[in-house]
Amino acid sequence: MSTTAELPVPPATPDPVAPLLEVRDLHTWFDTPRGMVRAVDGVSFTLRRGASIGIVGESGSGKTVLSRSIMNLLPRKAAVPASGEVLFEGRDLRPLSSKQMRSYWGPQMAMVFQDPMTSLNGVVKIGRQITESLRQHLDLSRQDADAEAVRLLTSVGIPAPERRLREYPHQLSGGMRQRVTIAIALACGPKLLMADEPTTALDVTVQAQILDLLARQQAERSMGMVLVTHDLGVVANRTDDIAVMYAGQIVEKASTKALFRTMRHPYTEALMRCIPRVENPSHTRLDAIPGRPPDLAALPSGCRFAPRCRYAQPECLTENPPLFSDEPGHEYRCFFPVGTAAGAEALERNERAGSTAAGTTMDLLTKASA
Amino acid sequence: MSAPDDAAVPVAPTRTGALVGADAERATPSGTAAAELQAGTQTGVTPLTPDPPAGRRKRGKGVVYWFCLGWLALVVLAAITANWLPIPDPNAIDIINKTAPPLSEGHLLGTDGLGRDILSRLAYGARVSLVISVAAVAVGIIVGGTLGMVVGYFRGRLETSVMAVIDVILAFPGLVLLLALVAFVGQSLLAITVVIGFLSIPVYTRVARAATLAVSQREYVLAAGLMGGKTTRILFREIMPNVILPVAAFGLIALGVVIVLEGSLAFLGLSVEAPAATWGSMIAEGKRHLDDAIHIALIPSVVMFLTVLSLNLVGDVLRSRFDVREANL
Amino acid sequence: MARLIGQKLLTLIPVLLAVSLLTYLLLNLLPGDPALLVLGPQSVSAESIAAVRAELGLDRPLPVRYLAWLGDALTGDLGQSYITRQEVTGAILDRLPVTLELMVVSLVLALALAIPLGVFSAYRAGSRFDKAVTGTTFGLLALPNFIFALLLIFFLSVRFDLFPATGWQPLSEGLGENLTSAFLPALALSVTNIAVFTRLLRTDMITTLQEDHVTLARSKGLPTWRILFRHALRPSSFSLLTVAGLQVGTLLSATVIVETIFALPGVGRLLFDAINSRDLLMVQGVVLVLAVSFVLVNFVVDLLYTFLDPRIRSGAARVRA
Amino acid sequence: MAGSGTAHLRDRDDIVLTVEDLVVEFPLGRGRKVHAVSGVSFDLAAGETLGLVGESGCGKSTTGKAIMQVPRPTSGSVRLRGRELTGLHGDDLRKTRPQMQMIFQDPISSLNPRRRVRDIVGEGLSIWNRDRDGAARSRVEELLSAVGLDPETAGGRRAHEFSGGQCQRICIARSLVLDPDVLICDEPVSALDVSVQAQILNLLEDMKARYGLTMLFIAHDLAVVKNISDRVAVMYLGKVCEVGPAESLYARPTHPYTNALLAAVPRPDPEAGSTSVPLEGDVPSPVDPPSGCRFRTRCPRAQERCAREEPLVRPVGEDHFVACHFPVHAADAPADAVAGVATMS
Amino acid sequence: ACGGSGGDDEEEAGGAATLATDNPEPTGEPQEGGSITVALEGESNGWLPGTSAAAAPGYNVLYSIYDPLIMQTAEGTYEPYLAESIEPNEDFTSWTMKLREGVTFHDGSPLTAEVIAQNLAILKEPTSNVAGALAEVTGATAVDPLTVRYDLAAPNAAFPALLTTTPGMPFSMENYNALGKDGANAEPVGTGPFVFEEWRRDDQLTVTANESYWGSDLGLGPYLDEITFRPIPDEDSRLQSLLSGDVDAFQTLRQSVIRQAQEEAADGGMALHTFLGNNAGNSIFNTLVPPLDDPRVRQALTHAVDQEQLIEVLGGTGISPPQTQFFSEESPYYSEAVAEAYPDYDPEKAEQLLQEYIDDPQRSDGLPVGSPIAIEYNCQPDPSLVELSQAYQAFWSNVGVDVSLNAVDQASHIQNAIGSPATDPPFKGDFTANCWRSGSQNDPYIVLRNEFGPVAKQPLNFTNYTSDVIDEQLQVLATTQDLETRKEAVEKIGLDLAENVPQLWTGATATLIGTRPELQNVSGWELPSGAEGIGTGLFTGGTALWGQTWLADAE
Ligand SMILES: Nc1ncnc2c1ncn2[C@@H]1O[C@H](COP(=O)(O)OP(=O)(O)OP(=O)(O)O)[C@@H](O)[C@H]1O
Ligand SMILES: Nc1ncnc2c1ncn2[C@@H]1O[C@H](COP(=O)(O)OP(=O)(O)OP(=O)(O)O)[C@@H](O)[C@H]1O
Ligand SMILES: [Mg+2]
Ligand SMILES: [Mg+2]
Repeated sequence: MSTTAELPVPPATPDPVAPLLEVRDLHTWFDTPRGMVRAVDGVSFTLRRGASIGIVGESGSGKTVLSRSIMNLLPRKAAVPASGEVLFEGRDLRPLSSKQMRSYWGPQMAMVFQDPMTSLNGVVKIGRQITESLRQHLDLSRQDADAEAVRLLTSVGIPAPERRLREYPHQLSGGMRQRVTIAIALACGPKLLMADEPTTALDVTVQAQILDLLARQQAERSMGMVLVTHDLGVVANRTDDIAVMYAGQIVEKASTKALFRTMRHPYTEALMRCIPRVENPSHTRLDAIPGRPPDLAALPSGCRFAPRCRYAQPECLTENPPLFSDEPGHEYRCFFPVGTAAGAEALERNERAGSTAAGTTMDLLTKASA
Repeated sequence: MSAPDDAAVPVAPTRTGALVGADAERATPSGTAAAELQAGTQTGVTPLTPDPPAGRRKRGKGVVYWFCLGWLALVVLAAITANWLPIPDPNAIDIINKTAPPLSEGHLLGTDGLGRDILSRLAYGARVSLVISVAAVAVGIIVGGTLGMVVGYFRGRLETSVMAVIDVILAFPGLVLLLALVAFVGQSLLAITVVIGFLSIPVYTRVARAATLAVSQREYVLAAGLMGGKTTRILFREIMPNVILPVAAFGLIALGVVIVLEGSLAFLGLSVEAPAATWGSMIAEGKRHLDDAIHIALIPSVVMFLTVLSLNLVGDVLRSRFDVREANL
Repeated sequence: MARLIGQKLLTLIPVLLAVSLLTYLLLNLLPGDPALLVLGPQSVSAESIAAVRAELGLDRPLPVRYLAWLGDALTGDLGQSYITRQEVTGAILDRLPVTLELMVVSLVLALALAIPLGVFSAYRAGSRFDKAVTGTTFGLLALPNFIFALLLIFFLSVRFDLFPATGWQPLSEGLGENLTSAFLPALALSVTNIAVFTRLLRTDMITTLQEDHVTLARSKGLPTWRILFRHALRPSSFSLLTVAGLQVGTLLSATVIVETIFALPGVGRLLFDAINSRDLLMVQGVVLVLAVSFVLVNFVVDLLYTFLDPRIRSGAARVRA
Repeated sequence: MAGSGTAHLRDRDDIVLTVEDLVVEFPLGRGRKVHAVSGVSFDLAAGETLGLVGESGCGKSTTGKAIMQVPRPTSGSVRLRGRELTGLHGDDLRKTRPQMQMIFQDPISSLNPRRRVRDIVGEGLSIWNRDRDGAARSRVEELLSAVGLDPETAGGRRAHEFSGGQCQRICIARSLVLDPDVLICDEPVSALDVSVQAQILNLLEDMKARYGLTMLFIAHDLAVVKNISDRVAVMYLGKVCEVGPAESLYARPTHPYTNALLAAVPRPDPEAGSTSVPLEGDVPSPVDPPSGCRFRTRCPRAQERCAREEPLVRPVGEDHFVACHFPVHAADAPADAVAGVATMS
Repeated sequence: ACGGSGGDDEEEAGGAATLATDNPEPTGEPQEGGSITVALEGESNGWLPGTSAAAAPGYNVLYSIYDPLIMQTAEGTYEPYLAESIEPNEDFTSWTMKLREGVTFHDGSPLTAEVIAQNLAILKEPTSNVAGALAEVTGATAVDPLTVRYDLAAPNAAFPALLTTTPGMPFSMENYNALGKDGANAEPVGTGPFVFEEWRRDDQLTVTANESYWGSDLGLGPYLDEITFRPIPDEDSRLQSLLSGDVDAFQTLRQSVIRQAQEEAADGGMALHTFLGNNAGNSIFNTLVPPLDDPRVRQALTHAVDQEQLIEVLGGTGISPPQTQFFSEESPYYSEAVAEAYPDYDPEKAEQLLQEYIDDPQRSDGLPVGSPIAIEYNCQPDPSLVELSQAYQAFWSNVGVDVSLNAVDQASHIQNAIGSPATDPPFKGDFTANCWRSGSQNDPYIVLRNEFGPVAKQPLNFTNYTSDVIDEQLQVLATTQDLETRKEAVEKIGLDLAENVPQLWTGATATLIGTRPELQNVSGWELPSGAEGIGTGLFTGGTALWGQTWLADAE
């Protein structure tokens, strides 16, 4: 079948000045019996061509929904038609139908999922899974597509690629499978790669391999990459920028270096402190964050982190902080940022009172929960 | 289950001091905290569930679901109270008034080929149809379910041999068994129920076995063993509660199947002995009058349809609630 | 593979033995004497009954009869009918094509309708189309097939004269003739299955459509039909396959009704008549053949699994559980 | 690496659990089998926490379960306070259950969704009929409070009403209800978020102190293991490669595999720089593991000898043992160094 | 019936039945050619006389392939058909039959006296299902090549009647010897108007015109080229098959289908050939089983039932009249006196009789005085019979009898009625009350002897009822051909039966052959002598001589 017939809207000619991806005040809500789940609630960021951004956050903070919203891959029925724009090379993707999106998926933007076992089709041979998008979008003949697939598998470091093409996913190890999904994503040479927790299901050593592979490919092909993960350590030296998500919002965003140097949001700080480090001696008490993230269907007014925050002040409970910025590119949602005078003062006040404005005892927050 | 949702407008409830007491994770008795606990669990645990209709289906189905439950309740009620209802004797033959159309005097739904009141026969027929289906399903569940559970838990040679027996039952034409049994003991309600129940054992064995296989791999079963729990205790305390629901949800749907099956038996003259009314035999008797009095077959068919539909829809909803896949029947 | 098949076939033998023994016992314990029926009321007398019993071999003890029957059955000889005096093997072979074709056509019809219905109602789950399909399938589930069969005859043959109302045209009369005569009965036979298959496929398909590999396929920019039929259908069809295999057993009972109404010379009717006339050897033979077919069909289903799911083929699924 | 031997077993009075030469194999049919655990030995002294790390599928869980005798190990010995468990059957084995308990990776699937928390936690007491004068109820309440749940409200609920972290707390409470001597934790925090992980790790430390537990802590995250363990054992494909006190093992990883694992730990520090890709390839199949040293197929230091000869565990420091012909920090040591000669002092 | 041809009703009076007089007369001259499909209720297990257990539908096939030696006329007398003549000796213990010259079987072998004698030997084998009927025939001797003498053990004035059905259908011995019994059963060779072509069991049986039929010159057909007989068991789909044009004729015994067919025929799409003969539905009582061994109970049960309503249940109102005896009003043996004596619908009388029994200290069931009567009623699970049983149950319950209904499959039903030779008396039967069917066009002697012959020797005496009156009168019937004497004898038997009611009547059964209007002469066929035949009443009804039918517009 000819593919051209199925591409009613060829991608508009890229706007050379527009960034590769610009997300503006994106909201994705789900109308559920429990109430309106505000999975993504006003997210904005920009990704330059060839650059990479890491999106970090706890489970349920909306990372997957965000990445799928950007890809326009969410089932339309579930999500409430939401506000915001996702500008891909200057063109808003949100209003596009999935038929129209088809010309973007593959050649323009592609995605790698968390679990390589479930994201590959277990009953279809590796070869066909790679070549079908090649044949769909690039109109290659079967032989050409196969040759291209071999090239792709080689580039992601799979030995004996010809043989692998004829195998099924279950015949490959987890790491190889994830490499295959990366090869599939890279097949049509996308300008943007979304990787949603691509290593969570993998072993530590394999995880390092895959992350390196992604970083290398991204640099080689100068693709934009959005790397989603729940582990700050994973993105620490593999992305240009980092955005920390909490309860559907980006609470802090900065270049990777800046973020680790001067973190401003108490959540980022807390997250950092609760990660056990190899450098620390055994039996080091960890600074756990007490409590749990709020229910996205019943968000508190005010700062969403306030109930768990050491710095919380009365105004944190009433007003959701807007994005502040004290150096270019470093934004955070906090009235009393860490490492600032306001922050120090707030902390001191709370310590004196023994509890935060949200009513949480300081003891608990500093000493971590038991 | 279909809680009205008026929180669709994003208005966040004002809430101060949400974290009360010493421990944030502690379940506080306060209502909001309890709700939060529950909801929070879902955000924390539920993997991304992009089942598009999941949310809506439940709400959309609300009306239909209640209608179905209502209909089932009506049928059960009619069956139970048939004796006291102001309806004619279901077996009172009035040949002069046979094949009277619905809304005839004294016969709301008309009369059948012997002039018996259809409404009354429906009510009394519900009894037999329900008894057969409930009892047959119960036999299937109790025998088949237990077998499947035991076999799924112990595996090994026991499993191989039991499943071979199940294959024998499956491969044996049910009709032969039914005819044979009917010839032996007559068309008693008991005999027919037992045979249908017996023939459905394989299905429940499979459902229960599949569920048990899944459940026994759960670590809580292992944990109970590691506590020092005895096998019977594990089977009945840990496994059964988790197996019974999928099996029962399946049984609910099977009720409908049995009701229809009884109709086919009636066609072959193998159902409960006359004059006891069953829905199936009413339809089978009505087949003779399809050309001149179609309502005789039509009315019980519609009643059967509504009942089967209701059972299936309710079963579906229950099943989705217990999240058991229809697979591996 | 050959070894696997061999092993599997071996395990079937006890099942078949059990089925045949069960039938034999059951039928021989039934009240009634075939001799009486052979003779008819006019000619019965103690002597004539004894003569007939001797002729039919009914005077030998039960175990002897069973073993003799079993021995012959192994050579393909299922004996001679008491009532119709036919060779049982021949009688069954005459009827089997009809019933087999009926079942195959009905399964094909059911699948041909259920697959697109199931796939699209899963794809559009919750939509009006889905609701309509749900309603219809439940309606079909609740409709006794003898009523459905008569309605089909009434509308499609008497009213519109599209298909013959009754009767069978063997394949020797031409494929077209044959299929027109098979269509209505097969359709009547497939009502329940259309419904069951559609429901089953819909449920599994909804689950599959939620899986990441479908999203991945979407994110490759593949057209919807391709995703539905090339990617999602196969992994969703396992329970469908199992149930279709098991339905073969149920279908056999249903063919009795359909073959009676459409006056088809099939095995179902043969069985029913044989039971009703106490034609023990005929029943025994038919049951055995049915059991063998059932077991074989499910054996093929097992093989199909391995075809559909490469994981089963290599047995690798278990190592990396 | 990936060698056998029992040189690292200690001869002390306070050893609670000794695992010696544990082998677990799962038949695959047609004579093939999964060599899940192949000759693992270690011991646990009273009040000690031993961390067990290794990649997915290397046999950590199988080891843990084999100690619990589910399934019974193919060979080897498991001694609990000197009592051999592998030979015990039926009621004898059942009677040892209260002394040893296990916590699993997936907290949700470890809790029966149909039962109430109170019953789940109290199950052990009811099995062993320790419910005299409501003793059970107060014990359950004590434990629930100890793990940070409000017994009043939490007791009557079912598992699905709790978050993953809370479920893990319930599991911990359940495992402690019978006052076990040894607690085996099989990746109890792997399924949890970093923030909750910290809560649980802290809780385990507290519980250990409070109830005087001896723990075997299984995980694949080296940082987590280091945080909680006194000693650490590294496993690869069914064998132990390195055992030693946490500090020394992390400071001076001797086995190439330990080294690689440590390098792969993601460091939340952009300055640390991306560590070089430590290992090539994937873990071989446990169905037919490599000859000699099982790690040799991925080992940057592998020599021809590694394919021939299986390395035995030998000391490389105080209480620090390694099974490798060519250890990293012991390059100066003769490859065939006689066991028992401490080369690292 | 509305669509009848009308006309000479009066002249036909005294014919078989009122309904038959409405049957369409053939129009025009017979035409050759064309083939038809005939839908039958069922088929037989084979086609060799003595081996095949044919019922009404099967006789449609048998009469096409075989010729009966003797045939019944519309007047109820017996005349030669294939035979040329048949004469008894004085005491009716020996019958001499002359065969036609030049008759050959389909396989070319000639029909000779020798063949008849050999046939008889086969028919009298113990395993033959007509052995019982032929028990009194001691042998057949070929006197000369075309003359056969039958010797009987006892006088039988009605012997020729026996030869109208399978005992009188000559079959080719050549074929029999070549194929054996089972082979000849599956591939029959007779002398009939049609030659057996192919038989697919349960599907269809095809016969083609016999080009060298002996009867062609006598105007006995065959006109059609080919007939396909198809068994269609389901009553509804059999009718639908005719309506949809799949078949050209169908046959039914079910009253409600006849009524349905009448409605369809009103639109002119169908010609109806109905026949109302002696065939009737009834219930038989086992007079050896208490409480039915007491005539009061049997009378009461009969008084309790309103036949009109039973007929209505069966859908036969206006089609089938009530029945009071073995012979319908049109039969010469019908007796007004018996009709008077037969218990009428009188529930009070019934209750009174029952009360007498209940209060009788000597009551036969041995139960204490005052305890109610309980009986079991067995019937086949056919839908219309199920309704009928329920109607019986309702009537009997009305007068206080506790009735339980058993649906029994056909095989068991017959077996239960026959019983086993091991009981005392033999063939006592294993039932209390059965739904049943009695009465045929056969000679009264044969019919009544079968039904009420000596219990010990006659398994066909299902009711086990005998009486001196009957024994005596049967003797009379066996030894005279004089119609008046025979009528008297039949009447006496009828009165005895009406008083003792070993069986009660459900109502007459009309039978129908419905055809495409073009099909001619389905019920108007003739005998070689030119005498009018019994029409579709052949055998027990629903049977036609297809050899004499033709298609009006055959191309
Ligand atoms: N289709 C949907 N309908 C309703 N709620 C949804 C839907 N999809 C996601 N959610 C909810 O949106 C929230 C964000 O989910 P999301 O999967 O994006 O989190 P995440 O950050 O990716 O978490 P994880 O690390 O567990 O993958 C969750 O509360 C989830 O339950
Ligand atoms: N019941 C079993 N049957 C067959 N093989 C098994 C079984 N259980 C475990 N295995 C295999 O044994 C090996 C070790 O498994 P084990 O679960 O102990 O690994 P693990 O180190 O705990 O891995 P993970 O980190 O993934 O939990 C694996 O290859 C696994 O596939
Ligand atoms: Mg996610
Ligand atoms: Mg594990």
